[in-house]
Amino acid sequence: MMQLTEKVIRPDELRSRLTDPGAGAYASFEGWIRNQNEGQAVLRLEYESYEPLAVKEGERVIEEAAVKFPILKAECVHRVGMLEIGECAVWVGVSSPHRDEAFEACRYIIDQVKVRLPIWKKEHYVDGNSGWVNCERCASHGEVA
Amino acid sequence: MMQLTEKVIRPDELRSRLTDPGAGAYASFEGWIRNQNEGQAVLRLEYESYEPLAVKEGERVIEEAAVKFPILKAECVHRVGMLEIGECAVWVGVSSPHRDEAFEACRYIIDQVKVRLPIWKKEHYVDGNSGWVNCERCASHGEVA
Amino acid sequence: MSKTLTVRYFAAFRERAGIDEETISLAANTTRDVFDLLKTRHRSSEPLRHCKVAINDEMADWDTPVNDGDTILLFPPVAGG
Amino acid sequence: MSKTLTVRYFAAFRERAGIDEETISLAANTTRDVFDLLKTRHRSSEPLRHCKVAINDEMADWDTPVNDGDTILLFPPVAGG
Repeated sequence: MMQLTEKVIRPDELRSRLTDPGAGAYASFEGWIRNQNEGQAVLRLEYESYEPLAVKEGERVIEEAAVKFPILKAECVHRVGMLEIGECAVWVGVSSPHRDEAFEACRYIIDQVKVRLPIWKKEHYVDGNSGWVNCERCASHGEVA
Repeated sequence: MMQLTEKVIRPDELRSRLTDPGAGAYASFEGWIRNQNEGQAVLRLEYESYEPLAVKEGERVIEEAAVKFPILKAECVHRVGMLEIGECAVWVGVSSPHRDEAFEACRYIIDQVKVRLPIWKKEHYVDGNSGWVNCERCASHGEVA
Repeated sequence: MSKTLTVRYFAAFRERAGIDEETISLAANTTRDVFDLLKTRHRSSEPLRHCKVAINDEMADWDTPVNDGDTILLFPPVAGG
Repeated sequence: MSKTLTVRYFAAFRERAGIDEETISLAANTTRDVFDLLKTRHRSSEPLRHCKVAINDEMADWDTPVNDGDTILLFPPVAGG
């Protein structure tokens, strides 16, 4: 399930949704707000999304992961609104019988979520400026997949 | 830090040890007790370790991960004693600036912990039998690295 | 032939356009035409290949035809996580 | 030349030997010799390449020399996680 929220993400509560008697492995990933980006000191981050399509596209990503990898359960929650340094912006959790597929599916989901969901972030810098963050692949490869 | 414990593993408490204002990524892995292994219905698992060397070797694994990958913090806790289905047997957490190294270091640590630390598990089956679990690589490759 | 379209702007596009949405008449056959015409109108320099588009809440691509009455969502480069 | 060694058994090895540890006199130069001699003594069939060994709480390998008074830890195939 894909979810967007304005509230603090609680990984311990989310994790409990993924339990399954057949699960031998659980992999999770969290994106945290860090105090710098590309050499600039960051004060906080503001996330905006277009929720109907972000949820729809996120559900699609999770379904794709479940087809590609033999997992049991997978979920993703993305925070929106104003976030401070250290806060969790995104959480992905996957449970599966064995660890290979838990790691691979978790990685697949976060990679796709970052480049496909209509979510944007504006960095507010310590120097008072702010700016929308360019997409990950735009900067490095000049192209979005 | 590598730790062995007879108490229930609390991922939420452990996660909080890895926070860092420079951390943009957090990857974690948990091994859960599942209800079957190689076709046999499992009732519970019993873990035994030789703690002094399990801790020493675990610390070494974590240090290796920190040399190989540009991470910020990494920890591992392994449970010992009798565990029921669904319980967490091992937890690994890694924080780092970016996600590549968080995933890779987390994977490295769990892979090494499973094959290098003096820890053994005995499966208790639903049919009343029990048996020591062979090492992961013994079964698949006939050889321990 | 001119079509009446509702166009919604997000994030950097919204700030650049100074509006959340507008209903306009455009001589556009595809989403690409819409993007190009509005790029000029709002003096945006973002390359199309970094952006995404949706029609009536379904993700689309840049060759998708637009029809009279459609709502076009213009997404600047996304950056989740 | 015979050496007095304390040998500690773990997990499957402990169950097979029926004891936690024993102090014995063995004509052994390396950990491999210790393993081979005790394998016969305790009728174990576990191949050496699946097992691990430590001397005085330090991981060792199967060519490490053993000295009089050493404590040898014999580890059957490990399976953490």
